[in-house]
Amino acid sequence: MTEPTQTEIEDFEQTTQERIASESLLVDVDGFEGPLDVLLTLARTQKVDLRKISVLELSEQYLKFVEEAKKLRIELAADYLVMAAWLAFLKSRLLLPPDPTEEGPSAEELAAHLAFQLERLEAMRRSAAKLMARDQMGRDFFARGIPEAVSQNRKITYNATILDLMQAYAYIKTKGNFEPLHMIERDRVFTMEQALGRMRTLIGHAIEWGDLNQFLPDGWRDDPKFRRSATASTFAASLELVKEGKLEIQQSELFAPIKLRTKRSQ
Amino acid sequence: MTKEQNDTLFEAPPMAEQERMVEAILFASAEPISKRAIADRLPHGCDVSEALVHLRKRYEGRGVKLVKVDDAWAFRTSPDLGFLMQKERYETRKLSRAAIETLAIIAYHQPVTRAEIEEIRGVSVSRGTIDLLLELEWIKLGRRRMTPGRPVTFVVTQVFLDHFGLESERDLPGVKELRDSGLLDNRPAPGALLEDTEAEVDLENEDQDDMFE
Amino acid sequence: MTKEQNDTLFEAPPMAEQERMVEAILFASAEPISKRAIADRLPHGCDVSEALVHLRKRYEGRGVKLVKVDDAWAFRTSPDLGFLMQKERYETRKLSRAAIETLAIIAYHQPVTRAEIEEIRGVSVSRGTIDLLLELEWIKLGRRRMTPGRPVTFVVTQVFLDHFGLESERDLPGVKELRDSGLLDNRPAPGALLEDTEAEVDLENEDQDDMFE
Repeated sequence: MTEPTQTEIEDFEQTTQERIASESLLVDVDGFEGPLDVLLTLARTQKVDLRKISVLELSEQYLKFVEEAKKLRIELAADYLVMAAWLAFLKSRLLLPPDPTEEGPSAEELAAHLAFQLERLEAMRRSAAKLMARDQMGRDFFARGIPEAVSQNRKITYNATILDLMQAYAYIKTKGNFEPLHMIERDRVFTMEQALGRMRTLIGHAIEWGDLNQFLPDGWRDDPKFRRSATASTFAASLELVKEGKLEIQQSELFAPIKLRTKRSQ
Repeated sequence: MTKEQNDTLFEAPPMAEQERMVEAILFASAEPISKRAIADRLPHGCDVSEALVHLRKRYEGRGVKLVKVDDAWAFRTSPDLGFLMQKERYETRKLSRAAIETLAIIAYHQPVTRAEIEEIRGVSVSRGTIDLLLELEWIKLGRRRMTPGRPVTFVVTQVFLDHFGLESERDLPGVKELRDSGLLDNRPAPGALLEDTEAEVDLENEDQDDMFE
Repeated sequence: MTKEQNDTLFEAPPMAEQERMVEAILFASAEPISKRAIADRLPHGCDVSEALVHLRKRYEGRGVKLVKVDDAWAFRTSPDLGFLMQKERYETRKLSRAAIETLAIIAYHQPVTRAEIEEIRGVSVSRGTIDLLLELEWIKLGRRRMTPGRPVTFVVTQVFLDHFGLESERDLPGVKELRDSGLLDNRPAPGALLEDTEAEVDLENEDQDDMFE
C-alpha cells in the first residue's frame, strides 16, 4: 500500500480537494494498521510535538474520517468504531466542565495517555526504520564463508561404585525372595540362544518336512505367552540354521504352517 | 595425581601465541563464540580477554574486523566493503511493516508480551508475524510474565544482535533517548487498567515459589 | 554502460585498500576463489597478484594462513593449531539399572551366559547393555559353555576389579555380608544359607541343567 503523504492529508482539510483526498485516504483503509495508525497519520497534520497535540482536534478529524468511510460504504472493522465511540466520549468530556463527583481518570489524563500512545508508536516506527537502516549481515557485512567444523570428541566416563553393584545384586536377589528358580517363575522368554541350542540338537531328526510348532520345547506350547516367545525364537533360530546351510524352510502361502527339514547334502 | 606438577611444569603459552590461537578459533567459526567457549578450548591458564584486546587492535582498519556480539566474539567483513560481496549476499525475506515494527518493539521493550506489543501498535499481532521472527531466530521466548494467564514474553536473540551488528541491546539506535523521554516505560492506561497492575504485583509475589524455569 | 567512463575517471584504489578488499573477499567466500574471480570483483585496475603477496605475508605466522588450493585461494587455520579445532567433552554418566544389574550378575555368577543373565534378572538383556559393558572393558568373553549352541559366557575383567577397588572376584561381598549390611532383607533364605559366592555359583551351575533341559 502507499501511505498517504503529508500533502494528501493537508488536502483532506480543503473543501475542493476534500472528496478526492478523503477517498485516497479511505481507499487505503485496509492499509492502515488499525485506528491508532490512522490517528497517528492524522496527528501528523497538526505538525506539533505529539505531546502537545490537540486531542480534541484529533478526535474531530477521526470522527470525520469514520463518517466519510460510512458515506463511501466502506466496511470498517469494529476496532475503528470502538475508537470512534471512545473519542466521541472523550471529546464530550473534554468540552464539558469536569464533574467533581465523577470518579476515575480525568479527561485530561485520558487525552494525555492517548498522546503518549501516539508518541510511543511514532517513536517505535522511527526506531524500526533506524534499525533497518543499519548495516546488516548478509547485505553489508559477512561471516566466514568456509567455516571449519570443530570435531567433537565426546568422552564419557561411566560411574558406578561397589555399593551400586551390591545394591543391584541385592535387589535382584530379594526380588525372587531367594526361592529357587522354578519353571513356573521363569520369565516367559525363550531366548534365541536357547532356541538355537535346542534346534541344533533336533535338526538331525528332521528328515521329513515338519511343522515349526513341533519343534517348540515342552512346556512352551500351551500358554499363549510362552508359545509366542518360543515360536519367535525357534523361527529365528531356524533362519539362522538355514543361513548356515543346515536346514531348509518353506511356507506355501501367507499364514500357512512353516515347515522345516534338514538340508540334504547332495 | 600429577595435576599440580603439570600446572607448574607447563605454563600458559606466550600472549602472542594465545592471540594466534584465539584468532584461529574465531576465524574458523561463522557464529560468534563466547569467551567462555574460547577459554575451554585454549590451554590452561590463557587470558582470553587480553588476547581479544590484542586481536581486535590487530584487525583495526583491515578488511575483516573482530566484533563483539553479546558476550561472544566473531570476525565479520568490514561493512564498507559490502559492495564487493554481491555473490555472498543473501536476500533476507522482505519483512512486512508489521514484522519490522513488531521486531523493533520487542528489541526496545523486551521482555515484552504479545498483549503489550498489541497495546503499542494498536492492532492485533498476527501469529504469522511472530512465527516469522521466531523462524529467523531474531526473537525467542523469554520468561513467562507472572501475571494472570502467565503470558509468554519475547526477547531478541544473539542472532538478531549479530545480524544488525549490535554489541548488545544497549546499542540499539536511540535507545537511551527513548528511555530518558519515558517512551519505553510501561505506562498503563489511566483508569481500569490500573487495578490490573496492582493485582499483577500481588500475584507475582505469591507465585515466586512455583516459578518455572 | 558508464563503465568506460569510470575507468578513466577513477583510478584503482591504493594497494593497502586492495589488500583489504582481497582479504574481505577471501574471508567471506564460500569456496576457495581464483585470482581471476577475485579480479572480477575488484574495481578496475587492481593488481590481485600483488595484493595476494602482501596479504600472504601479513598472515605469516598468524593463527590463520592464506593458502593456495589448486589455482584458488583461501584462508585456513594454521596446521599447527589443528588441535584447537577439536573439542573434548567429558561426561560422567551413571550406569543404567539394567547395566548395573547385568554387571552384578556377571560378577557374582561368572562365567555366565546371556541366557542365564536373563534367567536371573527375569527380563531380557539388550545387546546394547552387554556392548556397553564390553566397551568399558568391565566384562569380557569367557569360554564357551559346552551346552547346545555353545553359548559364550561373560566374566569380569581386571579393569572391573580396578574400578571397584577389588583385588579379586573373591573380594565381592557375599550374600551373607550383603544381608548383614542391610542391603538384603533379613528374611531367612530358603535352602542352605550361602556362606560365600562360590557356593552360590556352584548352585547356579547345578540349576542350569534343569533350566535348560
